[in-house]
Amino acid sequence: MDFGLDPEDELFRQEVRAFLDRELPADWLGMSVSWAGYGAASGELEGPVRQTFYKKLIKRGWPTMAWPKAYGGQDASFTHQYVYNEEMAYRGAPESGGIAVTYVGPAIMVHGSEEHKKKFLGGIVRGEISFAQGFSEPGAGSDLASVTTRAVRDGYDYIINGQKTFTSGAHLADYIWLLARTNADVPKHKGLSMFVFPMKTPGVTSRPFLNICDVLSFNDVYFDNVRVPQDALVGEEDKGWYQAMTGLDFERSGVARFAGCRRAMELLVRYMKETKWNGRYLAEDPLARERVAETAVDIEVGRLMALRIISMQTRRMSVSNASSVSKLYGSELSQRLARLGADVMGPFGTLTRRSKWAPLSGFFELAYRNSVSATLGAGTSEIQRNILAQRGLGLPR
Amino acid sequence: MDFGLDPEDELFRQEVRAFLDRELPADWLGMSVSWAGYGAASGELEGPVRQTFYKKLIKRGWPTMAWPKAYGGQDASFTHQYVYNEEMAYRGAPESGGIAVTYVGPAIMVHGSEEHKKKFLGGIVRGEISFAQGFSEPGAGSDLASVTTRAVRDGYDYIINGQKTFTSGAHLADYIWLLARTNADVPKHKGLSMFVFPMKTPGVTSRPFLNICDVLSFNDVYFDNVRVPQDALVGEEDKGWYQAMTGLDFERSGVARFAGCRRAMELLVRYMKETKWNGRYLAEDPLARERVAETAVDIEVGRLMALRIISMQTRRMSVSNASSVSKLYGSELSQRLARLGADVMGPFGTLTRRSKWAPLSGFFELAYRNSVSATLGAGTSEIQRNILAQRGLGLPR
Amino acid sequence: MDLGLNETQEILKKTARDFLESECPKSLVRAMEEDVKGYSPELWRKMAELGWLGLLLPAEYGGAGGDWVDAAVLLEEMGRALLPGPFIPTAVVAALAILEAGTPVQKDKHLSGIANGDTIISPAILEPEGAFSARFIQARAAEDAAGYVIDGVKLFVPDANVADYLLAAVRTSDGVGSDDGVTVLIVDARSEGIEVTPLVTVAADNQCEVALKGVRVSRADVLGQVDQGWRLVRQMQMHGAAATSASMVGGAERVFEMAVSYAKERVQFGRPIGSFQAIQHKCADMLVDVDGARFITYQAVWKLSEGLDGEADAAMAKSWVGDAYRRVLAHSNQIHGGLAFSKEFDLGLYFRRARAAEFAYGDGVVHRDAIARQILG
Amino acid sequence: MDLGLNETQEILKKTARDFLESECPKSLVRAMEEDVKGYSPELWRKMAELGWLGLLLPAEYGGAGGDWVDAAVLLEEMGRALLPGPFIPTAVVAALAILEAGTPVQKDKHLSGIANGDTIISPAILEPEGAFSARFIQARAAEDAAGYVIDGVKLFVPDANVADYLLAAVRTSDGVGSDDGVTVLIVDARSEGIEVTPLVTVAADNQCEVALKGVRVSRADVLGQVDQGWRLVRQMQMHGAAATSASMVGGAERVFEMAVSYAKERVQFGRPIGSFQAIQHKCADMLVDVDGARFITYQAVWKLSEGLDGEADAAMAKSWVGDAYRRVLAHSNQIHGGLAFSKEFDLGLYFRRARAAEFAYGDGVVHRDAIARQILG
Repeated sequence: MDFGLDPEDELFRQEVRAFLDRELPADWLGMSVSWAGYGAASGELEGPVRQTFYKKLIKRGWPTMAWPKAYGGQDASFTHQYVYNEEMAYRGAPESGGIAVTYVGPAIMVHGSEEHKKKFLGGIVRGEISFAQGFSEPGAGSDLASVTTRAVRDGYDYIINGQKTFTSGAHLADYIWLLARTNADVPKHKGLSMFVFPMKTPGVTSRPFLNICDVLSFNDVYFDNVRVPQDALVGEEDKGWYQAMTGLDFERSGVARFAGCRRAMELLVRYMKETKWNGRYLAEDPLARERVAETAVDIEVGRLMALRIISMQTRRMSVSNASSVSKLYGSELSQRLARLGADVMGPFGTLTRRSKWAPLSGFFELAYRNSVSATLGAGTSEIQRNILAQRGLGLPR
Repeated sequence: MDFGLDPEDELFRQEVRAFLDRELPADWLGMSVSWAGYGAASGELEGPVRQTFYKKLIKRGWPTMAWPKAYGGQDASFTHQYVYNEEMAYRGAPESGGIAVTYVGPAIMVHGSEEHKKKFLGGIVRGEISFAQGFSEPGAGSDLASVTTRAVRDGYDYIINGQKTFTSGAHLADYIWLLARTNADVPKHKGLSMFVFPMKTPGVTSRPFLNICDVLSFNDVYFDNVRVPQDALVGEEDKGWYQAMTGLDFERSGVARFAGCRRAMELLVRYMKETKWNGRYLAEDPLARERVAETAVDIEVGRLMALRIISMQTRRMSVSNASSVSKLYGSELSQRLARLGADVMGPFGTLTRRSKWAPLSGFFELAYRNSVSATLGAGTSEIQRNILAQRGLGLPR
Repeated sequence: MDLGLNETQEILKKTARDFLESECPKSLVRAMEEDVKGYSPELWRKMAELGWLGLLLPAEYGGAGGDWVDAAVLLEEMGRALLPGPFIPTAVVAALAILEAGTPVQKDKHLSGIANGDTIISPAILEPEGAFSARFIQARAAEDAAGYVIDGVKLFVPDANVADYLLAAVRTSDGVGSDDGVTVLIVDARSEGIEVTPLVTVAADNQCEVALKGVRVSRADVLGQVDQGWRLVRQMQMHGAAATSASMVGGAERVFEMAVSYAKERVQFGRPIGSFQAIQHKCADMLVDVDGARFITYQAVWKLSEGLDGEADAAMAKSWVGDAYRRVLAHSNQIHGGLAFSKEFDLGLYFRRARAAEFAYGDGVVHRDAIARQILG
Repeated sequence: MDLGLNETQEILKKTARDFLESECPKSLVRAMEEDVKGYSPELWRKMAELGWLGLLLPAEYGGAGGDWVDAAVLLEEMGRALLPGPFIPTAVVAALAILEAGTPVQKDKHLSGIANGDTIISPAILEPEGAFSARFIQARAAEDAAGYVIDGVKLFVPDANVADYLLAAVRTSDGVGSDDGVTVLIVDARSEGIEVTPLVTVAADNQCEVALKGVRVSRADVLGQVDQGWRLVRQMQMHGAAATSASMVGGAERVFEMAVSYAKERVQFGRPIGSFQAIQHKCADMLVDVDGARFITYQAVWKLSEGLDGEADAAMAKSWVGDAYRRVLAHSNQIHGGLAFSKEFDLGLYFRRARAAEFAYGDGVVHRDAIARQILG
């Protein structure tokens, strides 16, 4: 048993830390509350730092470090990825790469044609192209396999009709990565296919809408007789569901969430030590002390759940159950933490970043709102529990 | 709107209080933790007071006050019943009557023959006979309708075979009130019948077993070719399920639980004010103060849930949903309260009544154990939630 | 003993619901979030005409002579409709403070205006350093020949940007006892030296910072007794807490209803999600919470109606309802899935309003502290 | 980086499970609840033969030279089996205290006895007035020419009725700093003036009151330094907390497994109850809790194995595991229905043991207080 990392991982950690010290503004608070949910990650909140910072990451190849060298990556170990994700999240650094790096690229490596690889992988490595994930529909949320967006063959083309929703960043993306129904006459999981094509394709319109964090991230995306060439299909027709569900060989520990929580907790602790309310420092309030201690331990437990996953991945063990544990636990923890932070501030915790009186520039207020999405996005807590019970524990359906 | 009781109810309250002041020993603590669950009510815990005290209640006719005058009762209003149940529970007085009074008697009034009425009702009013409720079976708990104990006609008799379990007080009871299957060829709810006959009938054996409160209350009861006469059948054959589920016209508010909670809370508060630990009074501990305040409000909310039911019953409104709300809420509240009381005492809260160091004679330790049964007995919390969702809110099955 | 509404109240409830459904649709609620005034003067006038603004005032001031239970009925519906505007501060908190502590002149001057919709008055109590204790009233009113001169900062003043007057809790002396030295002054909100800045809370509910610099007030504008105003402040807090609880009950009930009907309609995996036990159990828990919230609030307003001491009851209500509403929202969010997170969907409006309401007139921690003092000393 | 067990540990785990399944069936556990000794000397001897009692001791004292991770593996299995007896007090807490603070003579005298099963030693720390702070060590040891004379009362002393020696934390001076003045004495448990009375906890786990009246101890029996013993006491508490956490992990896992298999077998409404979502979700939550409990405990014991400072980690483990175990039990109770409440069914044994374990070596409140001091000052 060894809870420590190898020396080369620790060296790499120093390298990432030095980079972050150098490249992030000295007073960097950032508004990264992505530990708390899925709705507040946005250039709008991170300001101009994001673009220049991202270019520097690209230069180091860090966003795609996990990719095979053959595709421009660095074949980084799971522990290296872990360290990178942990340090980035711990500093609240602007996020990088998104689904292009973590999901689309790897899927293309596995299921894409040579042409797909040529067309997309280099651009992703260079940070030049972005993707929106067109999965959820108004009628297909938790029950994702019931998507009804249709792709019908027409000669060498497909004609696509339907609607996606909660599509992150579609209004900014270059391409859409779309799950659509190609066969309506088979059980629902067996008639889906994956497509990739430009958002600019005629007939595609996206309508971004605000989430309750006041961030414009999600979209309704409409497909009105969208004609795409045959090579927009990725992998085999009707195998899209299985392709979408294939586990990819990445760090899947969820460590970023827990590192973000740790950072948020440290911000809170500093605030409590510096701030008087009702004649004493918040840090002296016994009820707040108990909750802070409890939540700090919760965060450490989460970090270990993540570390455990890396330990398993390093041994090439299946981590799907452990990942569900980390997601379920982490998302509920982040809600508690966001609430704790906002509660501790009393009425001041209700002030948004637009108020000069908002503590920590409204960090916890925003996290509180964002945390609504924590247990909804990427599989609701109910779905995670179903999965753990049925797949993990073998309970009958 | 009026949260107060009528003057005659308040007068009656004074009468009950005066009675309790007079008839309970001055230092009466009792070990009545029946607010916390279903397993610790027992003569063993209440000692010799119980018998003499109960005789005095019988003399006043209070246990059967809700019964019609025709059957020896007093036609008491719901508010009178409420006051009586509240005061008795608030003082932790030894319990009275049991299912004979609250359930069997009224069921006989509605479904029993004239002979049944003559045979049983007077004895119940006079406190002379007791009953055990033979419902649950090893294979029929939450799914009560699936009982398999068979009653087969044999001439003018029935022959009964099977097993009941978790039968309260069967080892002490005079009669068993039994739900048995008389027809196996119809849907399960439609083939059940209700029987009553002496526990001494040949072929009936009961095996009492301890619960985790170390109280001998539950029994396995075995029926081995038990021959009972036809008039052991109560009501119609095959209608037993519907008879069993018929709401009876009694106070169903659950106020006794909340009054017991209030009493327990007051004991706890007094203990906290009198007891120093780690150099200060427990009453000064900020974490305990917050939990006490929170739980005290919870108890008041519960009392109002009960009062609401009386208000509805007085208006002859259906209270089945409100009763489920009171049961569900009250049982979970009582678990929190038992835990709070035991937690506040630190390691001393783990000491049983057999230890001279046990605070309040082990009252909260016993309550903590008993509270395991709170959310299991009389319909688990899961069943209550099912009922509220499906019957109360009309959610689909 | 009767925990239900009487016939008049049932009619008031129905009238209020119908009126607010048509006059206060969610489009208005959304518009008011961006509006510089934060409420609709037109709707305010209609509410005056319906007698709502003077509900708790006697007929001599143009009021309807209603009691607290009537007010709670109305407040529930307002909470359900998410009615924006200064109803609680003006028509409940300020109206009752002036009615109970005002001189005949003050009553004549202000109460009819409240009832007929001409006057908006808001309590200005909280300050940057602390709250809910007299010692944190640090805005000072220095006495001189002409009256008082106020300097200080008040925060979380509801609707100060549209208020005609503020009921400002200020320090007029250091006092002997810990609760002494506080005076409530009726301050003309347009006085020189007052600067109002919106605070921008999560609820976009028009709470303000009010900076007072050399603001002059005459002796005639002292509400109640000089240096003895803390009791009045506590009463305002209590009234605000009771009223806010009632409004939260209405909001919580609506959030619960939305969840139940969505659970019946929304189909996933080939069946309504309301048929899944995880959803059913959440709905059952919401039912329990809404029931509990309603009756603990009713008891508080009933006591106030009867002229009984309702301070402990209001504290119980505010703390319990705040927690219950939070639980109800968490369940309803979970049942609604992504919709809960979309700003266009109404649920988020309730979520954001509930967060502000939780802290208005004291959150659970504050009220439980008061309850603990009562129980444990 | 590797969070798993090594091969030796896997073998130890399997051996321990097999051994305890056959040697420590629940019938023994139940019998020991009523037994005057509260443990089985025969089983104790077998454990000595297996090297368990000396697991943490070096070979020179007949120990196996194992580390804390090995011990945790064993403790998990003991918690799973609900092994009665003084393993944690003797083979972990006392063994390590003497190993680390003892004189060569003390080590020679006591450690081999622990390893070979001849000697039972128990820490006697808690007193009636308070705990977990040096100032509540009020049992006084007065010095005289011959050594010390102790007067005082110790509570919650594990297995004092069968102990050969007690490691008693006593006050030898008032001290200058708040942690000064405490000394740990090795007290012969058969000394004149010692009266041992069983306490009868919910767990029937053989905790005792130890009254000391004029009990004589020689100078040679001071463990560590006079007046500077509080650090050693804290270390004993930390070791006890880490070991108890490991044992609770094993118990929690078993309680969880029982629930899952019962959910698969038990049929109601025509299907296994494990097919109901309410049951499934409880099982998923239990899985999360058991996972979390295990790894927060592993980190603590790993740090202790590495000779790192594990005090904060042990506090984290003990507080988190205590809460997790409680949640797991609540769910398992609910899944088992009435069985959970029957004394004949094993689940109640775990429920009762967990309650005592929660308070052994400090409960969550105590440990979180320490964590808060570290984080917030």
